[in-house]
Amino acid sequence: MRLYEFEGKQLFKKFKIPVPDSRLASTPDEVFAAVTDLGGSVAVKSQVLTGGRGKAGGIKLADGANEARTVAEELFKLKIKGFPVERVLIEPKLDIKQEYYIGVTLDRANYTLVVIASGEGGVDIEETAAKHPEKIIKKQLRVDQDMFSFDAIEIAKKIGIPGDLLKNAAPIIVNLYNMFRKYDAKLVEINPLVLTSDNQLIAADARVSLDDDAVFRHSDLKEMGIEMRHEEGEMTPREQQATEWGIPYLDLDGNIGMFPGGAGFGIMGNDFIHYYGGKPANFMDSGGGPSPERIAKMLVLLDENPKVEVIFGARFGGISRCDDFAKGVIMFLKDHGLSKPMVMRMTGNMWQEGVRMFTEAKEENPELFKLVEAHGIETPIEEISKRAVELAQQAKGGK
Amino acid sequence: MRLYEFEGKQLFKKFKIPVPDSRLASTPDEVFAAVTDLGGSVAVKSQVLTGGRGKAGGIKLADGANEARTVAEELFKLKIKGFPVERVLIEPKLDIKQEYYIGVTLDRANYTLVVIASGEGGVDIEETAAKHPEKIIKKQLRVDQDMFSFDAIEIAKKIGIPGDLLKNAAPIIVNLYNMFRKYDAKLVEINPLVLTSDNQLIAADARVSLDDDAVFRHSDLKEMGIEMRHEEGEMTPREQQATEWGIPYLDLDGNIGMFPGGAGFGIMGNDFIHYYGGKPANFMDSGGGPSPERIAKMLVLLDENPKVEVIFGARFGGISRCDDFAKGVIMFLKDHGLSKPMVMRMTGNMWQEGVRMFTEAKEENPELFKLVEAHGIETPIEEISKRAVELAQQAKGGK
Amino acid sequence: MAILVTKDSKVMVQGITGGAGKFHTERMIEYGTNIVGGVTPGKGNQTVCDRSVFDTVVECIENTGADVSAIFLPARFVKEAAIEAIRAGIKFLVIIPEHIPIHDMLQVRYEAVEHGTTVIGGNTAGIISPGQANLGIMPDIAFKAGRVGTVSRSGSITYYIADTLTRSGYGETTCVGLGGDPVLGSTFDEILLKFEDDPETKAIVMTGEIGGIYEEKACEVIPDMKTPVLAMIGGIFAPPGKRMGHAGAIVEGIMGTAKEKLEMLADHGAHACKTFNDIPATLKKLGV
Amino acid sequence: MAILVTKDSKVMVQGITGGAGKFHTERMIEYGTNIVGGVTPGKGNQTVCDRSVFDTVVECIENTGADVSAIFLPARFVKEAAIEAIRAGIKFLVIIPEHIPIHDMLQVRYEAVEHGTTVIGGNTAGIISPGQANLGIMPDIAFKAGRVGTVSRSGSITYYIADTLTRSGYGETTCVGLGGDPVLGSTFDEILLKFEDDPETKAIVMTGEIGGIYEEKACEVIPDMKTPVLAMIGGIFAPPGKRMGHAGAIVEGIMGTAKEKLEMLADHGAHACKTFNDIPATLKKLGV
Repeated sequence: MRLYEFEGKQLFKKFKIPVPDSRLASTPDEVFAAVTDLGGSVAVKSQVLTGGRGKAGGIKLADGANEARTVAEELFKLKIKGFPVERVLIEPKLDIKQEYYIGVTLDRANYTLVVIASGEGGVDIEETAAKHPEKIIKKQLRVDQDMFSFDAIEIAKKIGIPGDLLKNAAPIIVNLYNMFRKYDAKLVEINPLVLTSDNQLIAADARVSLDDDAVFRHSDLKEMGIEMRHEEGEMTPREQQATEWGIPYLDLDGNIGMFPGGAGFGIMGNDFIHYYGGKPANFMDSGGGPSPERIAKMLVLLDENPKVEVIFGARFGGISRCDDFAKGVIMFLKDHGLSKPMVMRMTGNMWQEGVRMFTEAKEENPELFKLVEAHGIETPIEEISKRAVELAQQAKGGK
Repeated sequence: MRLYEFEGKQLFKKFKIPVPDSRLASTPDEVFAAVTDLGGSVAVKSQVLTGGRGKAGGIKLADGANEARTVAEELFKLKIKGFPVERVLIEPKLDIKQEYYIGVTLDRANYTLVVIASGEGGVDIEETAAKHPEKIIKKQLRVDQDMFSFDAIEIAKKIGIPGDLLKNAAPIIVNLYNMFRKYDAKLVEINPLVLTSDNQLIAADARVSLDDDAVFRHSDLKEMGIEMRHEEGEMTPREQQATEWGIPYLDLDGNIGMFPGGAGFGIMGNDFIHYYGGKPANFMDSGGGPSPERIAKMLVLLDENPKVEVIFGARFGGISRCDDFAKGVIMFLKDHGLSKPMVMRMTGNMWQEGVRMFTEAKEENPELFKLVEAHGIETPIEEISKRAVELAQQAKGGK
Repeated sequence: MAILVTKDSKVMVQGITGGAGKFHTERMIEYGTNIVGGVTPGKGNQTVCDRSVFDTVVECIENTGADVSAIFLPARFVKEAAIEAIRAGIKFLVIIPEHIPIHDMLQVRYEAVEHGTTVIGGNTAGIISPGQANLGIMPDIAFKAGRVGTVSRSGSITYYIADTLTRSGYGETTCVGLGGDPVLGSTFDEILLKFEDDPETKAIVMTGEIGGIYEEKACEVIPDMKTPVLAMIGGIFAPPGKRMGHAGAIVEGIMGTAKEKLEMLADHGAHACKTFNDIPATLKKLGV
Repeated sequence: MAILVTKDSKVMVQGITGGAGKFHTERMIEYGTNIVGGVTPGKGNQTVCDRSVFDTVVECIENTGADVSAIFLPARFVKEAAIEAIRAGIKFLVIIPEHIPIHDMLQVRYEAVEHGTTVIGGNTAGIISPGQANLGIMPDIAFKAGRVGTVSRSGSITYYIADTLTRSGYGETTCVGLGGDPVLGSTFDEILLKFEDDPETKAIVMTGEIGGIYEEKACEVIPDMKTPVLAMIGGIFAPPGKRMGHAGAIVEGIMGTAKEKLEMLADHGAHACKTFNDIPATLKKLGV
């Protein structure tokens, strides 16, 4: 769960990391009022859940309230990597002497947290890391390990923070680390940490990403007005619908509707279709043990997608039982009806039961199943994949 | 720093340890109002900073508001181990099925925390520990170690908490442990943890003692209305005066005023006086590096104590410099004057300087020093101790 | 032989009284897995599938001799349950649930390393040593005792691989589901080395996927292994995954791209496969 | 010889730029202590008493080779400073300030044990190896190189004991101030064993007091020691100290009573002394 800059800064404040005095605004008039209040030169910063905001023109400087209103009008029309600008953060323009980078993230391969710092903060930190790795300081710590002031002073010194400011820099680093641990973060970044011309250290930006799976234990976030959210950018209407239904779903630009079981084959099935010359229309993940209702909804997403010309179904019943799967498919066929060919395979947990249910339902109403080619364990998935590609090519040819 | 029961229960609440619904009252009328509010049978519990309150008659049961007012009138007249009852806590009478004991304290010799539990809660837990050590469960944990629910379940099971309540008992134990760590406690006790007849576990009493030296990092205590305090019981006026001046001081029943340097010799000097047949009138600790002002105040406490017939002074200058010591003594002699004999020894850090200052001051005004026998490094402290006892005997004889 | 779990393993189920716990305990027992008991705090003295339930892992071990555990509990209770099992002396632990907080899994990993416990999961379908024991939620239909080991991040891929191995006559020694969560109890290299030590495992199929960070660690051990490793990586045609900001890019570097993973594995001596059908073909070529 | 600190020890001062730090650094240097540098974060490149100040302990060690440190800092900063020194490789650490939070000292102790560092204090007057090094706030006047080691919880008692030993011609190898805080970096038994290993220490005087909990630990080692131990305990005539509730009584039991301590020590082979004068008398009897 990614936080907006202004939310990240709320947390910074809580952890005594200095941030500029700022105002949030969602209309040009609010911007005008905020700048009237703050006075002087300001930065007007788009609040969007993506990086590269600066390069995309999402940050504007302005002298006084009138100019700020004018630039805000432009910003509110902007979309940055698909994210519309709905709010801006207004801050006094900082008089920058030096920019540093401080971040904490996970090193999953080594099972540690890692504090990263550099004397060259700002937008090009990744480039610095690639070209001048010696300018990047890293410190690994276990998640159950405290960071101490002396650790932080060592880091601050290495990135060139002046001696008389080491004692101010240390708590910023320690507190950023503490904030990472306290809020189950995946990433916290101050980029840049600005040294102003009057020798103040101040966090000019805040990038914070929390572990969705741990948000349940941070109910105080909600009290701070920070709501649980998904990190998607702009979604298609179908992705929006899937999200509402709780189904991980992504539109792609092919014509084969992917109806897989499990995320693993969801990803690999995509490769298979490519290998046999086809193109998937989507990614989808059924999740563990999907209910018949969910199965039916997954099919609705595909059947109602005009780009989908063939549906490719694969179910290997593990925690997801094939009888539930079959029940869902039958529910869909009965309630909704299938408008395009579907080739599918069912095996694993309770697959015979699933096949039996299909057979019975088909006997009862053969019409419902006229577009369905259902296979069991006897047909390899490669054959099913090939068949889907074949059907897709026929569908294209038929047009 | 010891907390009152009602303060301890405030912390319990914060840590989700169930406590009875209660009211605090400081007059019989407030008690009447509280019981009118709570209704039914209540316990009226004296709030004093000492144990053994129950045995001393500090807890009374009452049916209804009128009876509660009557018992409260009695309680407010009570002194328990010297502590006047200024407030009472009123709680609904619990219907007790079983009483347990849960405590967390320090095991300083092993540098651990230790959780202590027993299936036999109530006032006689120490007796249980002495007579039936097998009924006491102990679990050692390092202060940097989390306690887990499974640790707590093991403890709860061993003290006989019924199976269906293990899941309720576990968080009480874990949270008590967390509270101990969070607030730098020296001791937290739930005694008893009551199992009521309707199968609720509830902390019927709270004993909490925090580390004075760590209170600085718990500013939220003050926000909760829990003020820093000293743990003394009823103090003599002189002890009260000393406390106000920040001087650790205790009245004893002898006639030799002890004016030592450092706590170590403060204690051992007391033994010396006893060995030579004398009796000290007090304990005193100068603290590290006392200022001349503090030295003077220490002497005021002794000189104005009519029981003191001789003052026994010993200063071994370490962090405390003998010149500061001499300065303080001279300040006292000049500003206040000495009304009884004083024998003293001065050695260690800057002792020559101290002796020089004495000599000069005496030359300037011999009258001031007429009751002072000042020795330097050449006279052993045993001789000084003997001389003090001798002077004390003379003083007695002279009466 | 097999790795990590055999017919002699004494398996307990943490969360045995829950819906999923009960359902899969029954399935596991049906398969022949030696389930000896279960743990649900506060439900000691109950019985599930004829097995005793205990309040703590320690009690379960004392009474049943359990040395392996499978956790079927909501994600938020996994950390405590895992650490309880590890500290009590369980030597192999399977964490079935998904969405376990990352910071929790880090701590589970520390405890596991400290106590010498092997952990797989979270978000794993489990592990199966065909004909001996089935721990987790895998369907038994695809599996047959044989001579190839598999390790995969995904349950469904495990089933497909096993199905392929079974149908082509190789069969499996053990199939390990590493798990799909972002931080896992074990890494590929660790499991590969366990197979390397198993004389009956003649080849290993490892399947990773885009976004994972443990595939690369396999490259540290494959060059020195005697047992051939076949590798498949899912997501060759998937758009690149999201990065965790600059810091993530700096720490994890180019990790995570499926194509690069597969190339890197091939460079380190693994035999790259594209579809399941490539597996028996490669095994045949290798003379397994 | 001496224990813990000698003329070859390279001593740094943490908090060297503070008032007490500066004052005592000067005194220690005057005594001949080999002070090689100091640490105050943010004040690197300053100089105090001709010694360089560094921002971190690591830097100080790298530049001066320091292996011993004395901390002169407010109590609330001690935990970090101590752990910094311990992790940086300091082998002997003296914590002068008093009133260090108990939970902090527990953590310092864990780190010290883990890294093999000996810590004395908090609330110690320090340590002196007469004629070689004086670390802390002790006056040098009472001390003279000789053949008896002392260890005490109290600074003032240390001075009196040393004064007695010096005047009676025995002199001291090293005088260790264990510290007066409730939780200490070292226990009596640990220091006794260091003296036991020092061939020049012919006898040891340990002085404890009422309310302490480390005196009893001495009984664990005295019976096996070759070096005679003389023991004094302060507070024989003091009213009993306060107990930490029931829990404290259960954990610490009868610990803490001066009379019982002295009896217990005598029972374990220590030679009990009442006043300072008893010390030379006892030493004479023992033929030291």
